[in-house]
Amino acid sequence: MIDFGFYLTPSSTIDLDKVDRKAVDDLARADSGIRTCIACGSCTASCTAGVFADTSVRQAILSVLNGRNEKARELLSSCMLCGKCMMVCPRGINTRHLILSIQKYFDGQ
Amino acid sequence: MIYEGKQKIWSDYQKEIPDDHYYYVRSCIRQTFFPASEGALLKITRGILGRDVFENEHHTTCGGIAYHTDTIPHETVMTIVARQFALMHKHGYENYVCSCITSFGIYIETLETWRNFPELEAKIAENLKKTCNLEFAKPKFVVHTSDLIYKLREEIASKAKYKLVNVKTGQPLKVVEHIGCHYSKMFPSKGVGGAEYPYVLAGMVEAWGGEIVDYPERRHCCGFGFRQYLIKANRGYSLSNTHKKFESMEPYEPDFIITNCPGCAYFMDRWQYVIAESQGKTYGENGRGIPVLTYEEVAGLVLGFNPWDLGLQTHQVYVEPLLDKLGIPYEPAKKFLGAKGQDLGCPALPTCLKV
Amino acid sequence: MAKNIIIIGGGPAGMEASARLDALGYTVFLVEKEKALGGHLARWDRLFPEGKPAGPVLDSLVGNLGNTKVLLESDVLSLNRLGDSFRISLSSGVSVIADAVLLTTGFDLFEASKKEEYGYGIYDHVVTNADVEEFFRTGGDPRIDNPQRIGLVHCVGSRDEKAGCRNCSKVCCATAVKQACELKAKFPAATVYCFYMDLRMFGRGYEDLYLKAQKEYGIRFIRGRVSEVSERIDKTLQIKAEDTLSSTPLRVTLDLLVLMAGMRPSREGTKVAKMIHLATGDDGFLSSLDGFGGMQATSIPGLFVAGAATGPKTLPDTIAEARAAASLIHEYLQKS
Amino acid sequence: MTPFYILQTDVPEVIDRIPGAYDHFILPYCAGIIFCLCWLGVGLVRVIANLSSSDRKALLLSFVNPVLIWKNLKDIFCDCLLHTKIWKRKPLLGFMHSAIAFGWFLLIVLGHLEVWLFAPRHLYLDNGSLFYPIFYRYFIWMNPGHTTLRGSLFFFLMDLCLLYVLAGIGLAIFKRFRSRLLGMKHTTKPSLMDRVALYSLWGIFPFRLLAESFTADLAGGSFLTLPANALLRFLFGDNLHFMPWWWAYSIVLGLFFVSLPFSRYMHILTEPLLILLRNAGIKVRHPRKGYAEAEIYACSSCGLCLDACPMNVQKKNLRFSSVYFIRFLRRHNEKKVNRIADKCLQCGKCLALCPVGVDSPAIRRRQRAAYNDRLAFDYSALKAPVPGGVSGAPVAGGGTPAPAGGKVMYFAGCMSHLTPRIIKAVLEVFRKAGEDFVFADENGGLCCGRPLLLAGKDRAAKTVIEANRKMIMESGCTTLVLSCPICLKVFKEEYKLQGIEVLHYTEYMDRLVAEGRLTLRKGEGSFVYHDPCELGRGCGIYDAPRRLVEGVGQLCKAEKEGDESVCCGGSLGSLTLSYDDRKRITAGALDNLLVNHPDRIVTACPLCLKTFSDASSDVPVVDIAELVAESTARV
Repeated sequence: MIDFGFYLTPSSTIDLDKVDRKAVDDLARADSGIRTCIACGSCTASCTAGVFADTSVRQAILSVLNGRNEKARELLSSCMLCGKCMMVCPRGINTRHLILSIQKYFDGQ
Repeated sequence: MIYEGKQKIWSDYQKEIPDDHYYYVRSCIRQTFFPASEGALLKITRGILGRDVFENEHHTTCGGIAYHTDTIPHETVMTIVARQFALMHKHGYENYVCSCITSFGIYIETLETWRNFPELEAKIAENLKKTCNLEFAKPKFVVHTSDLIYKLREEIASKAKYKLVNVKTGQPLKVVEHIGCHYSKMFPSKGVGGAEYPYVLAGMVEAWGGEIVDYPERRHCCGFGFRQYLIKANRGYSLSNTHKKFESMEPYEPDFIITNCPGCAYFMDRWQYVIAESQGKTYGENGRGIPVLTYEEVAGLVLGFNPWDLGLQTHQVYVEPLLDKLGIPYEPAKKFLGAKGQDLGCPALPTCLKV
Repeated sequence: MAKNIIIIGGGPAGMEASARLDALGYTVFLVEKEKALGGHLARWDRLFPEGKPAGPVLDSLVGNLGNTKVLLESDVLSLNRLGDSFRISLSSGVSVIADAVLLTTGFDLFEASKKEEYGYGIYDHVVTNADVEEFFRTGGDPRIDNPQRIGLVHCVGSRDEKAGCRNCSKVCCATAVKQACELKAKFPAATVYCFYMDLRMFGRGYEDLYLKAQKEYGIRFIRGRVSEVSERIDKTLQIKAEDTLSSTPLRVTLDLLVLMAGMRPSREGTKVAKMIHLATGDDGFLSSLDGFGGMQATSIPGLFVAGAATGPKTLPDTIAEARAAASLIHEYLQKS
Repeated sequence: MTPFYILQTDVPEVIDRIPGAYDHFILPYCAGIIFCLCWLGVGLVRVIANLSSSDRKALLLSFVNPVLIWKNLKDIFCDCLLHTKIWKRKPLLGFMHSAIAFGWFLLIVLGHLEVWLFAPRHLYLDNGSLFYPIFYRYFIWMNPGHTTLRGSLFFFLMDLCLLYVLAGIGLAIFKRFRSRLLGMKHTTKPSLMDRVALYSLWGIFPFRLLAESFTADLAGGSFLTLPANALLRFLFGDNLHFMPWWWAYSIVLGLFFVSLPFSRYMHILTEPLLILLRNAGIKVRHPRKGYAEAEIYACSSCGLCLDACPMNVQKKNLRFSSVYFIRFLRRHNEKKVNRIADKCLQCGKCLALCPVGVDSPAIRRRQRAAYNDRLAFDYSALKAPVPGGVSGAPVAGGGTPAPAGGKVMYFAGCMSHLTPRIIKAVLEVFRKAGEDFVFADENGGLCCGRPLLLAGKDRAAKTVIEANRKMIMESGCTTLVLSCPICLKVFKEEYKLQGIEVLHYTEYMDRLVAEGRLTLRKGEGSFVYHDPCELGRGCGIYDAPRRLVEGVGQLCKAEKEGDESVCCGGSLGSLTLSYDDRKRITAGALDNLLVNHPDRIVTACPLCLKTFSDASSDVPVVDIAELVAESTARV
């Protein structure tokens, strides 16, 4: 193989064909919030941990839907479960449960 | 794929292409990498089909590459363009044909700019007067050389010695067309068949007996993308774009690729070598790559030109298997002979990409 | 003597207005270019938000027509003013002199093939919202062949300057969500995506429909417009869009793509408006006197408008406008 | 006819009818009691073995601590025998429990005393000590004409006790069918073994009455058994067959003891152990083993927690009550245990009402931690200063500059930041009182860690607590005032802030009033005060907020308040409760508050405030801080 000094760049594209539908379905069974989020961003805006680290329930949900499970885990790893997001969610999503469900589902993966 | 649907769109995007009397300008890249293609164009239009295609030595680059790499301002480019048009006018022509897709895009964009901003046109005319002392003029028609060949495709077919048919199986060859981005993506009405389903190359392939295959990434850029290639740090993106296209077309097993853009012909050909040598991945039958031809090369082959006179030896992907399919005779020994018959020597062979 | 009223367009607005005016004792001529009444409603299977069947709604509209003289398969050849009255001549040879005219010419669905990048009419498995309704109504469409991955594109020919329509078509979001649920119910194993720019679920019960689509049907809503569709070697469709919520390009393979064709001014309406010199707006829809109190009136005395002829409307809006127009016409004829 | 009693003579009163002290009918009882005792022994060893070594040491030490010995005795007597806790809340239920427990206890004690007095050799194991005192009236005959006053007294006492127990049993049977009349809306569904034990228990004392009545003419009796004997004679004539009744008595006793370990009645024997462990200061560490096991078996399945649970506004949620949680824990039903553990609001009302004092909320937290504490977390960002923190203002977080200045620090907490009206009011009161204070998390702070603890993420909570603790300790403050009871609870219990007084702002403001630094203007309005779970049951603060409310208006009562206050439904304790379920709990809690038609609802927790504000359409909801702020003038 020859090293030309430039390489194929990995695609940033979300490939929905490769999304683990089972993970989404399992999580939806655990908490329907993963489906009912309307991406308003209230959770991220009010997040206590968000002041210190990149934390967002909205983005975590989206990441799971887009098959970026590791990113979802990262986005929630700094969560302190304070529950502000649950209070502000206009869809009434039990965000704390959803966060724990996502953490549990991808625990050790 | 519903063919009638495409036909409907093609019928919506008809472009007027004059039959004769062109002022002809060359392509910087093609002169360097595929000089025989431009030679073939003149040989076919002037020699075989008897058209008046006038060329004069005073025309220059259109400035497109410099423009797209942000090294010269728009106004400069437009003045260069105005000079080209003025030269055409000076020689009594009003039909302008260019050999390069980047140039074609530049000309169309410039004319549209002038149409929308007449004050800019006046300013450029003044620039032209000041710098070159030439009379400002606009062409009646601007076409790309592929438009011209498209216009003449049936005449070429009537004189053809070969068809784009596999002589062993009798099946039409499967051809992937690649249209340069600046041909119709910017101004769909300026291209034959529009932007989404351009017909300019498809029409030629159909006329000459081949079969067009449409594949998902057909619309995607070849990867040249000016800054993507020209700056080495970005070159991986250029390669990745090409890779994406080849991955997408691979299942269709095309016999060759026809393209109407200088950069595309070059990159789709050369990047196959780079992908093969750096990734170990090859496309086409037996790891020999998929030949990439310009439309003049294809026309020349169909008309029975000697492949080596068409410059097919300058391609990275060896065209011999394609010539075999077409039933076109060639002399392997003469492949690397110079203009005066001297032996130029065979270039070093790649390891992964088979020849 | 009963006064004559001509109503041009036999869709819901025309039928509702006819029924009202007929009940008030006028002689109503309802002109329809097609073979049957109903307009788009006749080609629709179910209605949002509850998914109520369109058939009974249509039947009741037709059933209320009373003594209305229905003139089917009648193109308007000419329409002009004669003093205070109007004269219309139709392709069927009929001419009528009327005291008032109501234009209920409705809308045309955007021609989805004009959005070339979506490949309607070119790719084997691209259909429109109207095709889906037809599929549910008649049960057959070779393009809808047990799809397991379905995408619905909102705003096809709406909110799209390049497609000639800057405006929202108002009904497509709710229709898309409704059809997404219906398709999921029909093909339970399917994964269904809705590609939207903004979800405009403004009406009563629409948000409930949206929630149901998310929660019960598991529809995945992707904020981002489909930019390019191509067909793969196995006839499936490769979709490119941006997931704008994560600012990332997105790709997916689908077995069926449904285009939510928007509402465009009807060709017939435009033609008739030209005959009578009624102005049209920049968007091509007929101009009413104003957008508030004069919604059903026009600049021409005795000429009225109702329904989607003056811009995208939902069915309830259309029926309400038809009633309003009937009452306005009655008032006009009482005065004159 | 023998005389009722005579003065003591030298002739023995009691004839040891069967000196070998054996009859076949005792076998069922003996089998039962031996099985039961073995089972208990093994269980006791298991519980002790599963305690941590430090807990075991604490237990041993408690046995030599006179204070604790006294407390143990008192608690066991009051809780296990007299059931004073139940008496306080539901007197009739209390009577029922004490009748059965204390009555039976007396019967056993008196029975043994009787044996000791009249047939002492049978108190030895080889002479039937296991069963002799139980079936004493079978084994002896009265020596006719020689009954002493002492003997008659025992006959009387025994009959009295039996009547006492029977009254309790009667009530118990009545309760099983008509529980509402005894003040319980819901009762538990008994399991099969519960039924076996229950019916055996119901049977024991009537059979005992019958058995002793049949032999009362021979073995003696008193006001209950002698008339019964006469009645039986009247009914059946002279030929009374007493053997079947003694068999029946023995069989139901045996059945009871065999089923006991598998039934709810295990609580009778486990509760004393639990009291010993609790008084020794032992806390639950594992959801199933050690202390928890003692709690699990000490649960009487009485179902008082069913009525206590705020989730019971919906009948479907009854299954998430503590009693079922404990039942499924006992049955090792992991799936149901997890579901119930996650559902709980952690309001603590079941614990407050539990007659046995089973801390089910704590066990649920242990159950949550069993999995959740393993979950990864990343608080590395807490170590770095907050990027671009608002203009260098103090921000609570590890590594960030600790706010310097006043001796009083105010920490609002996450939830107060969602209810800025509380923060605004607290700050106003601070200013009016002229307090020199520092606002720790004015520009955002860390969570207190309590929500993490509630979710069972103990390690994560520890990290957060450590970061906050560092900030507070370095600030040099001496008083920490909190506006969120959730924070308060964890600051008090877990932070170990030596030298710093941790106060809820209601306590702090109450103190300001007492010190004369604030004066409240009493207005016209009537207020109902909602005790937030974490403030009331959590931290035992009931009076300070009420004094403040009374200072500004008229305090009216809720239907249930104090330690019986109903959770607002907003609690962070529940991990799985849906929004719809919470809304119903909130509606129920509002109904509870509004029985006396107050003008306003007052609470002292941002979460309660927000939850009630969203749900209460007619009656405005305010925070005490707001009330105080609007009714205060600077002194």
